[in-house]
Amino acid sequence: MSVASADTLPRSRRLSIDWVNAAFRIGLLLLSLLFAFLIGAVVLLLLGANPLVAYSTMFTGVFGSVYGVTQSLVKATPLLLVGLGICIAFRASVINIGAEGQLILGALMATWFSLQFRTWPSWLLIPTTIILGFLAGAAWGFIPGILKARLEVNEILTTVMMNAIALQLMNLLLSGPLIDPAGITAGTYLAQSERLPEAVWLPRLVPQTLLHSGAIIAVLLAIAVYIFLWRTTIGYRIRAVGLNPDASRYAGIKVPFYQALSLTLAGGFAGLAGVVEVIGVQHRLLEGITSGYGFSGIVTALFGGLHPLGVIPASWLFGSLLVGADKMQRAVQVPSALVDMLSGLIVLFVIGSQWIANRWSKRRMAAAAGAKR
Amino acid sequence: AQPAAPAAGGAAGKPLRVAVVMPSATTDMAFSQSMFEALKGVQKELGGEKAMELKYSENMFKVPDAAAALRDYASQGFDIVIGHGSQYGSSIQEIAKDFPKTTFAWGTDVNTFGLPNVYAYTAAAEEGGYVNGVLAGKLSKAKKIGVTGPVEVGDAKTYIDGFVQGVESVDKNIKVSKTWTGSFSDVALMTEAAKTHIASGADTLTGSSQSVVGSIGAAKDKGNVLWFGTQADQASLGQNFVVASQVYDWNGILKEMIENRKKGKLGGEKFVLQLKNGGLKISYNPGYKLPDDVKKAGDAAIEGIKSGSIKVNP
Amino acid sequence: MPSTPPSTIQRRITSVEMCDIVKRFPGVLANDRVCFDVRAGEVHALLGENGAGKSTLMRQLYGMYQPDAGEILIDGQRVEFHSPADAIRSGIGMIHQHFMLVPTLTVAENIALGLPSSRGPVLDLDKVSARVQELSAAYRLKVESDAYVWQLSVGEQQRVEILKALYRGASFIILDEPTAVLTPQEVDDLFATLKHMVSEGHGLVFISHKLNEVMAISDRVTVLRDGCMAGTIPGREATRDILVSMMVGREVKPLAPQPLQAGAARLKIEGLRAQGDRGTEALRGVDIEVHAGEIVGLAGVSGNGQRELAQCLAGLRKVTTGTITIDGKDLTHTELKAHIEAGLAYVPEERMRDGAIRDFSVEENVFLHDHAAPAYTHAGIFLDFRKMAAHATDLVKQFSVKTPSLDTPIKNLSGGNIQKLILARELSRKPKILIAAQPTRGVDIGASEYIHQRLLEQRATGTAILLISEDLDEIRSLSDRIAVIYEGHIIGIVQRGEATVEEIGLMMAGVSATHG
Amino acid sequence: MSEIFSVTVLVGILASAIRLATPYLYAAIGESFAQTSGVVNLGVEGIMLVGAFAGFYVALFTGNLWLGLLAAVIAGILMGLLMSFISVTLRAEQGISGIGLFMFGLGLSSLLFKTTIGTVKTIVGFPPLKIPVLGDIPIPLAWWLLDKTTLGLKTKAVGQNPAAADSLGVSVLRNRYFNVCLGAALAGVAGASLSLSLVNLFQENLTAGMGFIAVALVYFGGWRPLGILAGALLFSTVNAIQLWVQVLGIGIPADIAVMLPYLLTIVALAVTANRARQPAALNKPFERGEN
Ligand SMILES: Nc1ncnc2c1ncn2[C@@H]1O[C@H](COP(=O)(O)OP(=O)(O)OP(=O)(O)O)[C@@H](O)[C@H]1O
Ligand SMILES: Nc1ncnc2c1ncn2[C@@H]1O[C@H](COP(=O)(O)OP(=O)(O)OP(=O)(O)O)[C@@H](O)[C@H]1O
Ligand SMILES: [Mg+2]
Ligand SMILES: [Mg+2]
Repeated sequence: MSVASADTLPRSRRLSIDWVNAAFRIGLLLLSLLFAFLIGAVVLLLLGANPLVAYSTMFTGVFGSVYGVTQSLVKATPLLLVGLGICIAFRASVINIGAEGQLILGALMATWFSLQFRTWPSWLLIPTTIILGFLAGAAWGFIPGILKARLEVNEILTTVMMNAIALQLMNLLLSGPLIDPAGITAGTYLAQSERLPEAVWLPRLVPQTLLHSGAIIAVLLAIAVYIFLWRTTIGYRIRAVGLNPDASRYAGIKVPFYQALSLTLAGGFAGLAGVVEVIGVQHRLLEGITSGYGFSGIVTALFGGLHPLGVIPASWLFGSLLVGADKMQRAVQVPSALVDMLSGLIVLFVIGSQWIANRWSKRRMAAAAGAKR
Repeated sequence: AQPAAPAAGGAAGKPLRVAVVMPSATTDMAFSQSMFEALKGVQKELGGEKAMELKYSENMFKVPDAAAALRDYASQGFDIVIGHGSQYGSSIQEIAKDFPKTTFAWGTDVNTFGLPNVYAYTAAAEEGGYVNGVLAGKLSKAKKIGVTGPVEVGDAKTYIDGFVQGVESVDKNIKVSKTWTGSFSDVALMTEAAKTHIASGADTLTGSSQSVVGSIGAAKDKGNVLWFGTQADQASLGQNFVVASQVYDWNGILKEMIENRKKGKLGGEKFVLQLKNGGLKISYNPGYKLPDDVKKAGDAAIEGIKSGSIKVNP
Repeated sequence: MPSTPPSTIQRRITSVEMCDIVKRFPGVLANDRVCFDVRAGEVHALLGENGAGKSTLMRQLYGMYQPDAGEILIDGQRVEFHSPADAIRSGIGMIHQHFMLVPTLTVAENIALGLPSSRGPVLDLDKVSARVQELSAAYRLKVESDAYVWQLSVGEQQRVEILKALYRGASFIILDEPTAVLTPQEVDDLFATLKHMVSEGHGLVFISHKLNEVMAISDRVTVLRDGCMAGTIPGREATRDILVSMMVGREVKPLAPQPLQAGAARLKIEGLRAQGDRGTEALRGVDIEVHAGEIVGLAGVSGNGQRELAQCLAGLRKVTTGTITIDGKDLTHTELKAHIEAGLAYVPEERMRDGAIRDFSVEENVFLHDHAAPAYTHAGIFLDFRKMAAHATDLVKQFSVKTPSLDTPIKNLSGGNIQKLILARELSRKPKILIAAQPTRGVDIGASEYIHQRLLEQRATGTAILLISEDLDEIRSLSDRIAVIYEGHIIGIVQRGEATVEEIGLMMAGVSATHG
Repeated sequence: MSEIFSVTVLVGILASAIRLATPYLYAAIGESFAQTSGVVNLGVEGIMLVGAFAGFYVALFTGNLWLGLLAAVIAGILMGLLMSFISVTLRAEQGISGIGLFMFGLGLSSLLFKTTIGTVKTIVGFPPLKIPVLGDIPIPLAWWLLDKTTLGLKTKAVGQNPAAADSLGVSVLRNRYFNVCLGAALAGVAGASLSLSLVNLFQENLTAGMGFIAVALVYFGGWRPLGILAGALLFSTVNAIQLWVQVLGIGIPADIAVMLPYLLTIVALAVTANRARQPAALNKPFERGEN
């Protein structure tokens, strides 16, 4: 270890990319994907489908058309939003399994509010709906947060339970107060709300696709979360609390407060995911609105290295994977369960490969240390 | 997207190409399975794969994925694209505008959005519910009937509402109690709900959704409890205690759509499965010996509904 | 010495040799062709500054790391240890710098951990306890085998560590800074035990930063410097100056504190009472005054309320009765924040747990308290990295903290440098009152001297310093007055130079002093 | 309202509660082993599904329930090996590995079900109370294993301070493999308790979220077998009560009744203030020299 010379302490916040390392990591990532796909190929063969056709349609399905690309962005948007919240929570060392429920709350609020104030103009209705949806999700995150802060109730337990409660709340509202009146008139009693007023619909970015401006909002928020976590005092405290609650306490940081805050913010972002699903994609509240994004968002956040900017490509990759897999299912007509299985394998192999990459780069650094002397 | 290569030409030229997108699995013993089997039946009738190409996407409970699938099938040049889920309405409405030459069908709902290439279909589940209710009212000795359902919406609600009306038409003193489990897939809780009804003295059960297989199992365990099914024929799950099932038969409307399309009518109509038009059928389980007078009451209810002399409110 | 106990050695080793050991870590060459050997019946001391590579070398002998090059010979036979299990099987034991105990388990359970049981898969803790009692009698290592480890003082935990190795029949025992946390009395006890072990034929490796201890017990001394060998000398030839120059490569002057110019009382503690973690009363009426420009040393055997007192002062523990006033302001029941604002700075005892965030960079650790101060933020919201970097660079320079960069995670620094940085941080906040708990524990001699120097300089600026330490030498050389704490109250206060080590030692054992 | 206090109802509630608790109990006890050794396995749901399918498939085709149960255990262990390989050997983040395992298990069990059985079929299963429930089951066994055996001691040490365990020659890796696999085997049994005893059939996504509740119950129980038992019984008793409330037509909206078990579990934990500390090394992969 060398003593840094007095006035030029090196600072590596300047971006310096280790290309060999990056190449190795990307190579390993591709290798683990390949491995998962190989297993998938075997299963496809067993099911009597042609893996080459399957995988080539998977690829062209995502990258071969405007629709495929936009569709993967549509899926990436809620994943990114949920993932951002997960980043904040995990940084404070709080585990939020409750994104599903928080997402539902955001969606419920967006639906109720925009129907209630359907006469408002877009410029007023859209921002208010988004903010209120965020707050509703945040409230759902606040409950486990405050229980943890005040009563030390474990957040995994509460967030899992709150998911179930949110689901029942949605059932309750969709079978009564929020049910589509047209469904009652027609005697179908479908579990969906009335169509939302067009004033609240997020503008579409590409005609004839579902891609909506929520995607842009999500990316901007990712940058905002990055700034929040690494450039602001509150972000600093959240990270400090997550890394060492004892030292944070000794430094006068109110640990429970920041844990609760991070859960609340995480809930808010999941709530936003619910909002954009409702006002960007569905234009109404439906059962199944969460599409499991609350769980896949956790995976996305971790793929993105729990870094807000990392979650941007991670969510896009994950979205593409889901779109491509569906496309493949349609092309070769295998049971959709294969898609779940394959995604699970990909998650397992990719996450498993990270340690190998870490160990490799450590070895490389150690070897470099030896060479220096 | 690249259009899939058309299937090898059949005798009658190009085959009819039909695609369906379903919210649950093709093996759910309920909603999705009923449509899938009907489609396969039609395919067989028309002359197999040479005459009709059939593609499906199942477990599409995520609506954006379903929308992607619907659009994909349409852009591949499928003739008829079916969105078999009421949650797909908005997607159909948007996509149908972009593919005016494709026939879209969706349900269960009654709204064609005023588009000339959209069919809507639904099932008057309350009608079969009423008939099942009449039969159950006659058969329940304990005068206690249990109903298990997922969430009080859609045809789970309308079926059960009809069922209650049917029971009441027989005897107002029969107690029908309902439990909702809050989940379409929680079989264990559904089983327990049925067991709770049985423990409270109910000797006759019915219910809706794919998780009622659990309730049927509970009835089977108990031995002397009767079951009434809906959506699909559930006799295979209980040879001697499943009395009757209301069966959704999509065959008729599917064929009508195909015929219409041949004649150049791409949509703009709504279909309702009813007892009257044969879309709903009451399938008596041959393995269960139904007393004649009860069967007569059931048939009378069917006739009454068909003729309009009995009104069932959804 | 007690009547000769049954030997615990299961497999006798006559010599252990490590030849040309090389060990690399990312960015560090921790051991560079180091040779080291120990024979049965000797104490071989290993010396070196923080980060010299002592622990790393010994961990390789214990199978925790594998050398990148070089070999290990036991009785002339080449061995390869893939895990501690292999080393244990060969008769090697190690007492780690950071105790390797499971706090939620009892002493007996900790000792039995990983050993086969006489009853197959079922535990036989009674047998273990019985054997532990035998051993603790034989080696005068008093512990209660049913106590949970979290209930033990550090001294007791240390004894459990030694018992663990003895119980396993270790023939060679590595002691990595065993005395860092012990009181003088406990050190004496430990040395008696060690001498007894040596007489039984154990070989011992002894690592310490305290040169007088090294000189007192070692047969041979090996010094490491920056991962390399600086040499091996016989114990009787070792003098303070020789060792220091081998370690540091320069002279280290003893301290000469300026006479006291104490001002008004800044910190006043009256009748302070507080509960400990285990629900018992830890403080039972503490009275101390610290004046501006004065260092008051708080001596005492660990576990007599020092930690609780420090926490009360820092506002981290609830006070039951009594008062704490800082500059006349009552801060008895206020929170930590008010204490910080009142000008109190705190160097906590557990520096890695309470004083720093391992994964934060050096720079980020500098701003644990002050990241929101107007001077380092834009509008109190956004961190101002330029100003932060300037300040951090300043501190690193001023306190000569050895670090590759400001962005290096602090966990990659040596203990002494971490401690310097924490002290730098606390002092840079221009405190009116500084509470320094064990500021040089585990810190090498060069850094210790540096830290002491800084504390004296701070005193000269008029800061009131409460120095909590179990190192009597440190207390005696720095303090203007020495307060001795025993069972939660101050048993006596003496002026500098008024009491001998023995007298203070007696007070620490609970015997009231006659001095006033 | 008074109906709910009748003997029939109380007996009914008790029987229901015990039945409903069974899968949670097995899964949560299993998870508590994994967690005690320091591994959070969020994939319990996936393991339960694979176990439920394997058990059902074998029982259906051999007609032997015990073979089915054995198959469920083996399937569980295989899933456990996969989880351990990823999260213990490869030291992957445990939360994400668990969710990956869940997706994999969900997909695998559905795929196998579709391609082998294809439609809902039923079997005659174990009578619900015969499957070892309260007497000869996991609670006393788990307690004995954790508190009375060398294995339990190692497990607790590995979960609290793996470096200490490692320094005494205990193989942290092996211990975690063992506990994750033991937990997974029990999750397999939990799945089989559904398909071979409680509902006697297999369907896609049969477990419907039970695995996640089971994980939550481990936190409720503070990693102690008796605490977990209390949690599982509380949850399932409230569930049984809410079913009775609906059956008896006591005017609470069904959706609210269904919420009750979840709500009361949270409230119970908040009120009883069970402050058990989680194993200190929970969710922290172990690497020698890193900790
Ligand atoms: N696991 C590790 N990974 C990376 N670097 C390490 C690791 N362990 C030790 N080091 C580095 O190796 C060098 C030697 O460390 P070691 O702990 O052996 O020093 P030491 O002589 O025991 O110091 P001290 O007196 O502070 O205990 C240091 O620079 C340290 O930062
Ligand atoms: N008390 C026990 N009860 C049941 N099985 C046990 C018990 N102790 C050990 N085993 C068996 O031993 C195997 C290894 O587990 P264990 O954690 O004891 O490792 P080990 O072989 O003793 O290694 P080490 O001592 O290095 O930890 C397990 O698979 C288990 O089947
Ligand atoms: Mg060391
Ligand atoms: Mg062993």
